[in-house]
Amino acid sequence: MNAMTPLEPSVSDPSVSIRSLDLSFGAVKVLQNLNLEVSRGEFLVLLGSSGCGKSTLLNCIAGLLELTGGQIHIGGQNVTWAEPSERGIGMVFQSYALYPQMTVEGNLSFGLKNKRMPKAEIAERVKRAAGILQIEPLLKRKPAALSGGQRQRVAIGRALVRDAEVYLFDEPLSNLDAKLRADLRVELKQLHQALGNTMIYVTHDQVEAMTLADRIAIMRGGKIMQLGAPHEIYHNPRSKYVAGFIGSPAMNFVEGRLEGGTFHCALGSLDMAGYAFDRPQDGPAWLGIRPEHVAPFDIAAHKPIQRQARIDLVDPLGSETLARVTVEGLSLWVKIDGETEVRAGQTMPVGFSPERVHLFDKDSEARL
Amino acid sequence: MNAMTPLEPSVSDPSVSIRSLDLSFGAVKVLQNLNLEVSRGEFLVLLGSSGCGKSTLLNCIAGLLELTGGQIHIGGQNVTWAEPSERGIGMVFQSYALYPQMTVEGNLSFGLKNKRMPKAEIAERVKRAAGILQIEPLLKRKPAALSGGQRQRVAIGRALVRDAEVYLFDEPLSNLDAKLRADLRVELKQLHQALGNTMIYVTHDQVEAMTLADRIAIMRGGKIMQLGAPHEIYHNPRSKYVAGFIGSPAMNFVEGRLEGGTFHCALGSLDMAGYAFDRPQDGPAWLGIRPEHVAPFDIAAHKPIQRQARIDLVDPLGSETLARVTVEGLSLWVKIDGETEVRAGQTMPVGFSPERVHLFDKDSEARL
Amino acid sequence: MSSERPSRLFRNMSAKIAAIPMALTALVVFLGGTAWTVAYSFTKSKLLPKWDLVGLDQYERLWSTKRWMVSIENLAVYGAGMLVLSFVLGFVLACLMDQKIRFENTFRTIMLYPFALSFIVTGLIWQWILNPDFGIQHIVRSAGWESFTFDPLYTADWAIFGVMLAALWQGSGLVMVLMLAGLRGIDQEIWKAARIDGIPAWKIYVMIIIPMMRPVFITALVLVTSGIIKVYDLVVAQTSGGPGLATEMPAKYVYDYMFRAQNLGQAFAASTMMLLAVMIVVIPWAMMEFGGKRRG
Amino acid sequence: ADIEVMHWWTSGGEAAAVGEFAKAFDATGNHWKDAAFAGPGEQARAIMVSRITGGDPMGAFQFNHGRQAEDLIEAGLLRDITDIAKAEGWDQMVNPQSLLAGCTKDGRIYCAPVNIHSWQWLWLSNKAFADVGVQTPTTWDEFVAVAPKLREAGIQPLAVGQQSWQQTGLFNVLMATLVPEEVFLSVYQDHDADVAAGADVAKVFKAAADAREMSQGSNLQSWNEATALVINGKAGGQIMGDWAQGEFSLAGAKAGEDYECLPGLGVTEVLGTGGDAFYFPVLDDPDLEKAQAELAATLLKPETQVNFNLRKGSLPVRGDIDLSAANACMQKGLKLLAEGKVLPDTNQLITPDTTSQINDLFAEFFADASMTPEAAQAQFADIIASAE
Amino acid sequence: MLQGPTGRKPRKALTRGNIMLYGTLIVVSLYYLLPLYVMIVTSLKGMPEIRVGNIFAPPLEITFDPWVKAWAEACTGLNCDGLSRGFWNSVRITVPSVVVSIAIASVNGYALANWRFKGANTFFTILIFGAFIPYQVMLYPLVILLREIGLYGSLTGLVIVHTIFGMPILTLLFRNYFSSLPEELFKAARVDGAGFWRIYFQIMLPMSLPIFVVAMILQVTGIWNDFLFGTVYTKPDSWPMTVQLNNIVNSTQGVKEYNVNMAATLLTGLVPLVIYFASGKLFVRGVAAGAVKG
Ligand SMILES: Nc1ncnc2c1ncn2[C@@H]1O[C@H](COP(=O)(O)OP(=O)(O)OP(=O)(O)O)[C@@H](O)[C@H]1O
Ligand SMILES: Nc1ncnc2c1ncn2[C@@H]1O[C@H](COP(=O)(O)OP(=O)(O)OP(=O)(O)O)[C@@H](O)[C@H]1O
Ligand SMILES: [Mg+2]
Ligand SMILES: [Mg+2]
Repeated sequence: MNAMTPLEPSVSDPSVSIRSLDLSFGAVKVLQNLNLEVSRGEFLVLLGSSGCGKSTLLNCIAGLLELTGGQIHIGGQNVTWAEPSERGIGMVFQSYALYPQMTVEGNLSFGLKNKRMPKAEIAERVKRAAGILQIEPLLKRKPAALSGGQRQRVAIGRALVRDAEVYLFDEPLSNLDAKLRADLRVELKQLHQALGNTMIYVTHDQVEAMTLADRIAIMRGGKIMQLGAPHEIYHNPRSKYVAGFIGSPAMNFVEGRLEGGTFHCALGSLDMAGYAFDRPQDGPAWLGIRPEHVAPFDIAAHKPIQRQARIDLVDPLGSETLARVTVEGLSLWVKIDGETEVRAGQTMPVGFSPERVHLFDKDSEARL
Repeated sequence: MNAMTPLEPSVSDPSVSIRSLDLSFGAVKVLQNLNLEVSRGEFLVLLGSSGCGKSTLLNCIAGLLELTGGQIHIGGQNVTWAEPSERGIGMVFQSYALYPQMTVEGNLSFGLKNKRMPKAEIAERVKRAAGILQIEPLLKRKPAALSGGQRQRVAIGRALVRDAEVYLFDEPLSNLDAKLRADLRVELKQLHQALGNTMIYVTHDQVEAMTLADRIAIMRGGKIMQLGAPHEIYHNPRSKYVAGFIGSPAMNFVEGRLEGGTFHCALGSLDMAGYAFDRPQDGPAWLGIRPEHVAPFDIAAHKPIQRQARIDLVDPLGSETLARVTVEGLSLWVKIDGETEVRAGQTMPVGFSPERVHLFDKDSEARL
Repeated sequence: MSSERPSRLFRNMSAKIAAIPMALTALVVFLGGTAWTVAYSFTKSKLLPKWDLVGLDQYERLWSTKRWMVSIENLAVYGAGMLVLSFVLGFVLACLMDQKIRFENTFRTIMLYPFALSFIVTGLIWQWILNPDFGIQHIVRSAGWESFTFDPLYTADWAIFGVMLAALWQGSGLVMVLMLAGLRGIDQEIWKAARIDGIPAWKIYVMIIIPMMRPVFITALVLVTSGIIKVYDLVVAQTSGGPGLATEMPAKYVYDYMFRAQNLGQAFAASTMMLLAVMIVVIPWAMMEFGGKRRG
Repeated sequence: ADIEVMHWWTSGGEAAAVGEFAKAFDATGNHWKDAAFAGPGEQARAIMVSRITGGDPMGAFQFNHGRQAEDLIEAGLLRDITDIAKAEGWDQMVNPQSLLAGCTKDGRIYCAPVNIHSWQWLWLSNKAFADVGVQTPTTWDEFVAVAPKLREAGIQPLAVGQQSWQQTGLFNVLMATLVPEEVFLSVYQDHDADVAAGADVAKVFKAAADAREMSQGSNLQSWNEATALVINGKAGGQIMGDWAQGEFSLAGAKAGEDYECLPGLGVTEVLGTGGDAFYFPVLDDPDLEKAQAELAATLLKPETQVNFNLRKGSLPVRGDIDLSAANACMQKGLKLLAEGKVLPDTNQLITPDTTSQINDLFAEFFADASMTPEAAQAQFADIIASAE
Repeated sequence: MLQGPTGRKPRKALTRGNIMLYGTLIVVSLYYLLPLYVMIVTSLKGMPEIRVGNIFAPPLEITFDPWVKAWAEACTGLNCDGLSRGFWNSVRITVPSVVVSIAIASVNGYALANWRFKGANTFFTILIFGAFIPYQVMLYPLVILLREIGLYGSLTGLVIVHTIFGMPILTLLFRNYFSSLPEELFKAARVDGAGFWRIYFQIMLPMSLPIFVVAMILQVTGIWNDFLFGTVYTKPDSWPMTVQLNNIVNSTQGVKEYNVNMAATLLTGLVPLVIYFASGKLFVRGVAAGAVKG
């Protein structure tokens, strides 16, 4: 086998470690030379655009797909060829995969019965999980008589009742309402803290990612683009792709040239003093600034860089308002707090400081 | 039959109107005496907790479930007993329900072929929908070879290609990443504006609800709790349930008594001067305040009501930070902007103004 | 780290153990039996298999026997007719049965019951019913339609269709039940989606349901075709291959030579030809159908 | 000892006949363990052969005596009962002796013949002929002559089931009765293709064409449906073996009153001596061997023969017994036997393989009116030429 | 306010669709029932009436003698106790043969559909090929095989034979059915720690009731009606009921009693009929409803 060094520095005491993983469906290469180490007790969130291979990765870890190449270790054991049941994992499937002929209760207890757990304990655990997931009244129903969100909760419950060393969650909260989702987020976090097991969690919800994750892995086209703590991903994206992917609404990008610490673009020549350069390199570049870092109205006055903006479009979200504005012919999104009244057509000053921007090389899209 | 007047005032030119709808699955009553009018070209979002009957309502409108009682009119026609295909609807199913043996292209074009649309036009439409949904490279695949989000997009595509008078969308974007979701949100909005057809849209994403909806209907246990424009729902919830349901993180509630314009609670006696009473009524009551309306640090200084708070927990979301704080023994969530550094254990002043609070009766939970 | 790939032999052990009966049957019985049959087709075995080689004599005789040639033609006509008719009838009935009808169980049992009856007697009944002197023709004529003629079993050109009528009567119930089982496995959500698309019911069946039921159709196809190729009892009971050679079938040729004519060598030569034909069609098809990807 | 005996006599009358064997055998202190399986030919034979090759043979089994068992004998699977036959004096009393010849291979005897069935009978319905106002014919030629009359009256002249063994049987009856015996023998015994292609046989084929003509419109399969037509007077006659007798008596018809039976078609009064015989597989248990011997002996004892054949409606294999209880038709047969007017059965002369080729030929000939007798005869000669 | 149709659509019995639907079913049922009618009518007539009569005419004089005779009096050789003789033998043969053949084939089908392993397809292809081999051709090779393993003549041997001949079609039946079930369920069960057998029994089997019914229909009918194997591979003591049926119906030279034949055939068919009717409840709809989304 090819003795590669993993891309990421080895974490201490890895619970799951994935080495040079390759996976293809026929001619479609889905995962390519993927390396990942997850340490014991870590909560890792996988983020990535639809179809980038997140579910496939979870399936590989669970042993449900045969690898094309590479190795998987769980708890120090090489489990590349082990049975799913020998890997000590619990999994929530994106498609739920509920046992249709069993009641909700049967679905929850099936895995436990397989382990010959005493009846009383099974009942206990099922009750607890059902309580957390608010599905007690549904225990005697079959999946066909459940709503989408209820099915999803049963799918989560099936994983929750187990003592797994590693939990794999594939978008477990996507069909739940915000309130329930917030509740479950808290429950999951607590559970994770109480049990101390490793979690690998796929989600599209950035709030979920930010609040739950110890580390976030951003995937793209079967590769991991960046792996780091949430604030690092958010504040220090290593590439334009990651910068654009994380944050909602997405980061505003302005094309220009970096020359000796000054960024020349449609907004004029901006002095980048204060920007923490990684490796300053002159040439064509992108400047990125998040909507929440574009200060509107009076706050703009405190910022080093200021311009006049015309508001084109207003999206009031309640707690905040999004506005699309035009500045010097460029279209930018600005986040304004929900209490300020804004109307399309209005003009306002906007400003930002170089500390808050992100610069990326035009070609490699790597952070400068 | 019982000649009821609808709960909501009739809208002019209703596209969909639902009258005293009842639906039960055996003994389980899912929808109860539900009335709803949606006007032509309106974008109505259905919001509600998991299992409250949203999908069931869509299924009733589509004619896929037999009503237990009531009537449904679409485009002025009583379609209570009409076939789904006669109702001029397009629908995206929560469970996708793709045709498994057809390629993506087949799935999209099947309905059109059936209407004997010219081949060229079918190709045109499929291409357009595939473009919007970013599934062009997948057109030749079968659903089994798609990721969860890709399947969901195909399901949307199948509705999009049709010219329906009414579109029914059941959580169409739940499995998509934030970026794609934002793109599709814009596309859907534009499409809706271009075509001018009626949309009934179920979602759990409040941003989606707020940005897309002309009106939002909040459902609970098979009934509509409140129906109104997004800002109205957000700023003027008619009941504690609605207030708690909308907004993320959820509104903070404080128990107390309202007496002559003063609210007595653990925080002390708060003067409600400035609060726009609906129908002031003394007695036990709830005071609600949204996390984003609890001003932290220096902004607190401008608010009529101010207290000292200890920070228990910090959830940095990137663009903003959520903090759980204890004020006078009460636990509250506060939203702080993402740039301010906060740590658990720290103390800070918090403040809010009576204009921003919501008062609800203790028993009826109705707005005061 | 131990990165040794464990021996593939022990992966999925239970599955492999569970498949042992199948492997043994396939190898020992079907492959072994076929090889044995082929080997003895080159002998002049009579009542007992005897290793008395005669080269290709049996084949020469086989291909110069009129009955064999006619049997093949008959099989082609019968096979094509049965395949089409039993699939159409079986599927249409299954669709009707799937309409949440009342008395489903009764209707199903009625359609299936012929399958339970021994052909020795039902062949006779069909003989009677199709008999022009006291069967349907007789009834219709005595009801006043004097020129009505319906005597398939006694007209060489039509006899095969008379056999088909009985075969369909006996076998279509099973095809129906098989298809019904397939229909019951289809997710109701698909129906909903199709109804929204405004597709007429027949088209839903043709365009969506039938493709989804492909596995069941394949099962039915093998079931029906193997039944066609092996057709014997029915012909014996109903027409004894007559009138003339009009309903002779290859399988009947094999059995007749095996047990009645006591010419095993000839019977084996005939069955070797049948197996060869089957092999040429079935093996490449099965390899393609089952050898490729996991799911269709 | 218990001897398992396998045979295909299953219907009511046949079973009663078997009972006589069993009774006689049980009286010797052994036990007849009955294993009946209907339908000679394909299945019964398959079972017997399987049992024998499976290494678990029965004690005795029934076959048509003739060439069907040749292979088993050659393979050494059947017991040589020559000494029993000698001891019992079969060579003296079996009549006709050709029956024993059918059991003999290379000078050794392997089976015990138990009855004689003959094919050469023409059954005629008195009612049918009365209806058209003619005398019931007494010969085949008369029958052929009145056939058109019958047809005019809407009566089927000759009823023939459309199964090849019935059609071939009919042809062989014509062959045995319409031309001299030597022709029959040189065709079937000597496999002389020239004779088969010759003028005498051509006459037989002509007659077969007449029969075909007379049977047109006989839309039947099984032989007893045809018999039923004769019984009801809906058909003039039928050529069928002596077993048809059973149908007549069951329907309460009386020979001479309701129907006539013409052995040898009234032309050449001769009977074929087909019939059944018992074979004994080689066993390695001396007790059983002894019982087998006793069984073989018992089967041909005079009173066993009488009782059995009376019930079976067939003729006994020995000439030295009294069968006065038999009915009119049977008496006719007995008389012929006694006179030695017998022919060997085709089963004794040609292999089943040849038989089945001839069956195929006649199936075609009878179904296809456009097939000329000449063409059929040419094919027939080919088959005879290749017969072993 | 509420004018026009409201609430549940009334189920009209006589819609055009229903008339078509039930009309077709009834017409088709006539086709299936006509021969049955003839059989029943014939079985209730006396022989003289059958010889003269019209096959469709109801009996002038109903007699149950043929039924009694078929069940209890008809002779096969020395034994004149009708079908009743072989009944228990048939049960003894059918029950284990059906159970074993379905059990083995369904497990095979499951192993093939879900636990793919190398070489499986080759075996399976040979097996499918085996479906086309005429039984009779295999008769002697199997006799030799059973003799060599010492099972010739025993009930076990017969069960093996039925299992072997049922295997191609049944395995195909199950394999194809299992592979049309959502694969995720299988995956989920593996994650839940269920092994080969548990997945089979607890997940696959409950979802496959309709196909088990089909398999049961096939096997019960086939084995109950079989007499070739039942006689070739066992001793007369354990011959099945169909041997009696065959003997009653199939005597070549003896007298044919059509009424008894019909009664015997109908009687023999009763057991499968009961199975057909009783299995109706297992034809459940939507076996995998709610299992997966996609
Ligand atoms: N076939 C059924 N039998 C009994 N109850 C059912 C059936 N189908 C749905 N229900 C119940 O009806 C209620 C409404 O279901 P529905 O699918 O409409 O919920 P929903 O609002 O779409 O929820 P979600 O957001 O989770 O999709 C649920 O509580 C569900 O359990
Ligand atoms: N059986 C298959 N054959 C071919 N391609 C497949 C197959 N299954 C998945 N794919 C492709 O592999 C890629 C990764 O799929 P995967 O399900 O891992 O995506 P994902 O990251 O989970 O996406 P989502 O967020 O939409 O669920 C997708 O582009 C998908 O189209
Ligand atoms: Mg996925
Ligand atoms: Mg729903």
